[in-house]
Amino acid sequence: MEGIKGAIKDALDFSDFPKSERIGIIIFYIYLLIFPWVVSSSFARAVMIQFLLFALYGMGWNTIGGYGGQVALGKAQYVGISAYTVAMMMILFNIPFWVSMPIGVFLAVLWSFMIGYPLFRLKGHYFAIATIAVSLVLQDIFRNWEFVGGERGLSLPFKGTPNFLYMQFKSDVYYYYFMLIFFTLGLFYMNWFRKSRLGYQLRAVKANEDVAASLGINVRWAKIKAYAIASAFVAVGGAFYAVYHMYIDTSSVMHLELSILIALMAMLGGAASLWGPIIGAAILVPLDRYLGSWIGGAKGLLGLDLIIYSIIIMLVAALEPRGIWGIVEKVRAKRG
Amino acid sequence: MGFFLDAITSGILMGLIFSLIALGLTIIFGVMNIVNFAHGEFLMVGMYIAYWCNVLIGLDPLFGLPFSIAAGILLGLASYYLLVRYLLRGPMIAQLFGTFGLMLFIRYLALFIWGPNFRTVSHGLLMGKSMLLGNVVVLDLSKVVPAIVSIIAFFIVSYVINNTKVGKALQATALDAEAASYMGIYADRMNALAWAIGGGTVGLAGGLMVNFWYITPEVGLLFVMIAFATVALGGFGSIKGAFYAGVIIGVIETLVGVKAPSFKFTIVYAAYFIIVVFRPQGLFGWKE
Amino acid sequence: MKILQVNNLVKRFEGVVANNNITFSIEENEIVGLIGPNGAGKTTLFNCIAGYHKPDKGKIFFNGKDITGWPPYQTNVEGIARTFQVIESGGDMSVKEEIMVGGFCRTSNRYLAMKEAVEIIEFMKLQDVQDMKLTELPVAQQKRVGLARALATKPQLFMLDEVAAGLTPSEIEEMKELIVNIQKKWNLTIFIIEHVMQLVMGISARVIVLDGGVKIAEGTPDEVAHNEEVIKAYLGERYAKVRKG
Amino acid sequence: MKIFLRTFIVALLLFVLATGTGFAAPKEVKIGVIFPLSGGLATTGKLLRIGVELAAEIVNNKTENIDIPMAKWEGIPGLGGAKIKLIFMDHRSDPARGADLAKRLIKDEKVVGILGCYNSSVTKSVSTVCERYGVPMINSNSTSPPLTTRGYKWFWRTTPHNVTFSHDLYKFLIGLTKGKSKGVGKVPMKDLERIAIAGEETEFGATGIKVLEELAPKYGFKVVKAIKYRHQSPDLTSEVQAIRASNPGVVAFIPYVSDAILFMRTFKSMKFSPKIVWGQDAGTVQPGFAEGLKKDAVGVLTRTVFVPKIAEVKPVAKQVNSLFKKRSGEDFSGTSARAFTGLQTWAYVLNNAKSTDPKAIQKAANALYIPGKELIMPWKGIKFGGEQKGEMGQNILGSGMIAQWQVSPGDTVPHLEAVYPFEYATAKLIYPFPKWK
Repeated sequence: MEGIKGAIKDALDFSDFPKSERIGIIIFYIYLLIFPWVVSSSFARAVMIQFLLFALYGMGWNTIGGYGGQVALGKAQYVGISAYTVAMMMILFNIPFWVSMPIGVFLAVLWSFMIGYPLFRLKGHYFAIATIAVSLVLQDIFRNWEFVGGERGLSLPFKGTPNFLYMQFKSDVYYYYFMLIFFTLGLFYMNWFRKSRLGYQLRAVKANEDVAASLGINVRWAKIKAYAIASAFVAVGGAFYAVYHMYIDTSSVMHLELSILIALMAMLGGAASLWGPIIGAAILVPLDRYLGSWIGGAKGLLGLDLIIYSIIIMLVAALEPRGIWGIVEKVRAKRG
Repeated sequence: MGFFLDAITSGILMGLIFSLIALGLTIIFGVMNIVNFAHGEFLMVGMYIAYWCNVLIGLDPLFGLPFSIAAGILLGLASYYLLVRYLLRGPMIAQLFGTFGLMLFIRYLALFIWGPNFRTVSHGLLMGKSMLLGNVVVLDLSKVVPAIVSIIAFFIVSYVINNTKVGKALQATALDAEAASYMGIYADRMNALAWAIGGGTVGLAGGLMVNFWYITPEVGLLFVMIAFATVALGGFGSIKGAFYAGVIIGVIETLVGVKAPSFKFTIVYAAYFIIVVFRPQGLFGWKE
Repeated sequence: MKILQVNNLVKRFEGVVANNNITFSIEENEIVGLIGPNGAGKTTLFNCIAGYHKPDKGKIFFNGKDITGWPPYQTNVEGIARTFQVIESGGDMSVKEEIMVGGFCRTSNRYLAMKEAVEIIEFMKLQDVQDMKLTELPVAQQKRVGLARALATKPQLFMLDEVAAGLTPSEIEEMKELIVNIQKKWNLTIFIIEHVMQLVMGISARVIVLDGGVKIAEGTPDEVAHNEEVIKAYLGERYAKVRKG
Repeated sequence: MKIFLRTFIVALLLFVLATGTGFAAPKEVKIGVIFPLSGGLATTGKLLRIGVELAAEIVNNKTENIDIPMAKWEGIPGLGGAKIKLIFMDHRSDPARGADLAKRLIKDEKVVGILGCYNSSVTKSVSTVCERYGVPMINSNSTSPPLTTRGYKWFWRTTPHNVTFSHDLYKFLIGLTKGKSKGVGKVPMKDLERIAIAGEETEFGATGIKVLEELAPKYGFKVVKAIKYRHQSPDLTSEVQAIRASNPGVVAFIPYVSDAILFMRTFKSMKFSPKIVWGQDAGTVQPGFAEGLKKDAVGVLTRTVFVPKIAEVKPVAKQVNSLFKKRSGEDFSGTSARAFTGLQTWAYVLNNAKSTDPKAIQKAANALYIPGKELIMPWKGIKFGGEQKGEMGQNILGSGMIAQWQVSPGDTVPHLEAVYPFEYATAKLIYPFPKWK
């Protein structure tokens, strides 16, 4: 019991951050809390829900990709597993969301252990490409598996709104606060995680695996655990996606592009830092949605928004590989 | 029986194209230990160049090949000097995302300039002609000639790499860039050379594919995955490996395609995973 | 009680026999040196004991338990810590955090790990650099951090791999004193690879000499110093004859 | 300064009075339109957009020599002459983006209703949003059968779906065996009885295969081979080999443009020519198919809903087609004609509803009847009901057509000639499918 109390104390304690950052996150958090009352436009709300979702994805990925330094580019498969679990359980057995979500997350974590074991024999580029290969295999299997609707995808049945058991509401505010709760839980968990034993061990593994092994760290097992945590985070997002959009297919929940985006949030924002994925999501999601609808949709400007998107990725990758948070720290180091 | 033979021959022919695509990727990886996500987009640009030569100047795709190669080389050099050189400073994740950004950039630039619709070269020397081999196997000329050109390209490239001074310098950089630089080999210039050869070969592959396939800005992604599987099977950095692995994957793809068409590429991805986990250095690779 | 017993250890790398039929043992709380010319197989022996290489033949016993072929993290948990010849750790962790990682080998409680780390930092006089990154430190201090974080795993057998390499004479004296203090404070068994004779001969109760993967001598420092085989290995055939003549 | 201010106010008052119904000035009625305007289907999106804009233009301003009542409406009479205002959104073939855009149209833009989405998967997620918010949605182009059997009360579909089209194919083949087709004698059943189907590995392809397989035995046909292939596959040789091995009389395939072209190329390179080659719209009906294959496309049959040649039989179609050609540079295709008809349906529904209240629109839609002569489509009319089990909101008077790519001497690019329903046939059927030279 003492361990849990210590963990919660750690999670809530942001004291090791400089004052300016703590104030910043508090202001940002208040803004998130009051956002639905301040802004009524549903498109802005949809963008904010998307931001919270991708921030959650990014925070999850940060465990294995940021702190652990393993470039996992296949996380979409875990989004898919939990989304399909929730959808199938609701369609076939009418099971409420609050029962099917934990099961979905559990199945995703189980699959991540099964895949993690062979995957973590690999390192570097081999590992990155292997994660892509595995996620594509799983996507092909789901795409041709009639039981889960194959390519036709799955439409979740209507239960009449508002309905808390099946998470079906007319107004977006409920979905917004659902995501905000999980965003908060994720943030506190990550604040504990980076100060936890596994957090330190992962950073040692990232630095040098042989040295890490000599300090009593089972390198492979540490990576598998982090990979499982990341899978749990994205699985929560997958379950939410299923009830929020009421329609899922392999190309919306398991696509390679989604895996890349999940990794991109943390990488652009600043991998291996608590704020990185949040900053990444705060920049990339609105950019994608607003830019997409203004420029992408306008006549004749096909895909201009994606060109701008790709230029940003290249600039950050080349100039400041530690992401935007890396730039902030560099500036602070110069000034400090 | 003929049916089976048919599948294998078309598998081999297609496989040789996969090998040519993988050749560029394995050279770049071999020398610089960087995986070029944008390799599929280099292929696409090669295809478009051959297409525009055909439409604007009326050049048959076969005569458009030099332009595709030149475009590939230029693209390779530009990518190296403008982007990849700066990526080398960062960690592996930055390199992966840097080339991923390059992939998106080239693809959506092509979409912006040439539009999304499907284009095909409507007429050409090889179009639709085929010859019967022992009245059992139908050999589609528009695939036979590209396969032969691919084999020739392999001989040329492996000759250059193994027997010329520049080639040996390239190999030295591949083994240990730092040591090579002590012996007066400019690692930077060798990297650029690797990207030039990489771009050139995949541009050639693009020019060849125009004979039997349609062109759209989004053609790249599928091929880069096949190229990854080919390079891994052959062994990262091994030219011989890329050649044989491409043929093997081509045959696997067509054979499986006959029985379970929708799992054609699933097998290729699964093969990559199994090979890399159980035999990381692939068939001939020495990069552990 | 023999803390470490190595029997006819053999390790080959594609034809090169790095360790050839090596047998020796180390008593508890003893300081034993391991010397030999470059390429004699010293580090390979270390790596076999610590678990980085699987021996082709032979057995390794630690506190009587057969640990042959155990992976590095298991040998560490069992009680064997080691330092590395080349400190390369591009991590983003501060010195205190690096040491805490060692502490986490024994506890999952962050505060306990931090308390122990602070203790070791004071002992190793690293207070003023504890918040700097490893890569920002001079070589001597990097070595001390390597020692500190290995110590934090509370080992019984402490294997040091050329801790004195690249140090100035005064730093070597400091290191020599530090090793002896560490050995006393945590009553460890020290097994040290070293080229700097001033250090290894000074503190070792016994010295084992390897050459070409074979154990050519074992004994107290001055026995070994006069052993003809050893001189031949180090200074070459001619010199050994002249000395005897 | 004051003088200036006073004159300004007077001018403002005059302006308001001058327009008479100042405050009751003809207001707008907003309709949200969600299509794939960029990405892979951008060319299709462009044609859909022009079709819808043309229909709105005809309703909004008096257009001469178009004998459709709505051409003279100048806005929606039932809503006091309100003009139709279209708000286009690009879903880029992504269901999630479609759903978000639908919410934006409903909540922010306050549209009266939605028209869209072409891709069946996006139509599903968008119609779910409309159902949840109780906003009427009309679908003009998605042909996946389950869209109208989900019991959605706020969803109507004007286009016939794959079940109807599959019936057409089999009725056409039976017609062939009875010698009903222009220019072809009685064809023995054994030539046509063996059918091979190849469908794209997507929603569109999978449902297409399933429906064809279920209906085959009812008409006495046997499906000898049914395969799903990967969309945008670099090489279809193994698929064609599998089809050829089952030596079918009829080959039916359900592709988008790129794979349709690749299929025909592979047929040619393998010298494989079955008696009948039939494509389920989408890929085989687009002009890109004929431009890509030139003479190799001759003889391919394609399911469609509109053929420019209909103009010879339906004057209304000719009139509207000339306007469409002026705007887009192309004749109407099945895709753009149905988009036009979708917006036309919206105009009629709003006019009958006499209010923008969703309930009124729902009632008007369920009771809607548009006679065939007021449509550019060769349908008996538009009336919503159900044919399949538990179906609602489906236009039961719609019917498909079958057209064949033929090339008139002197042309290089083939054009479409109607061959089914037999009474609408505009040319002799080329049968069997020409052998490869």
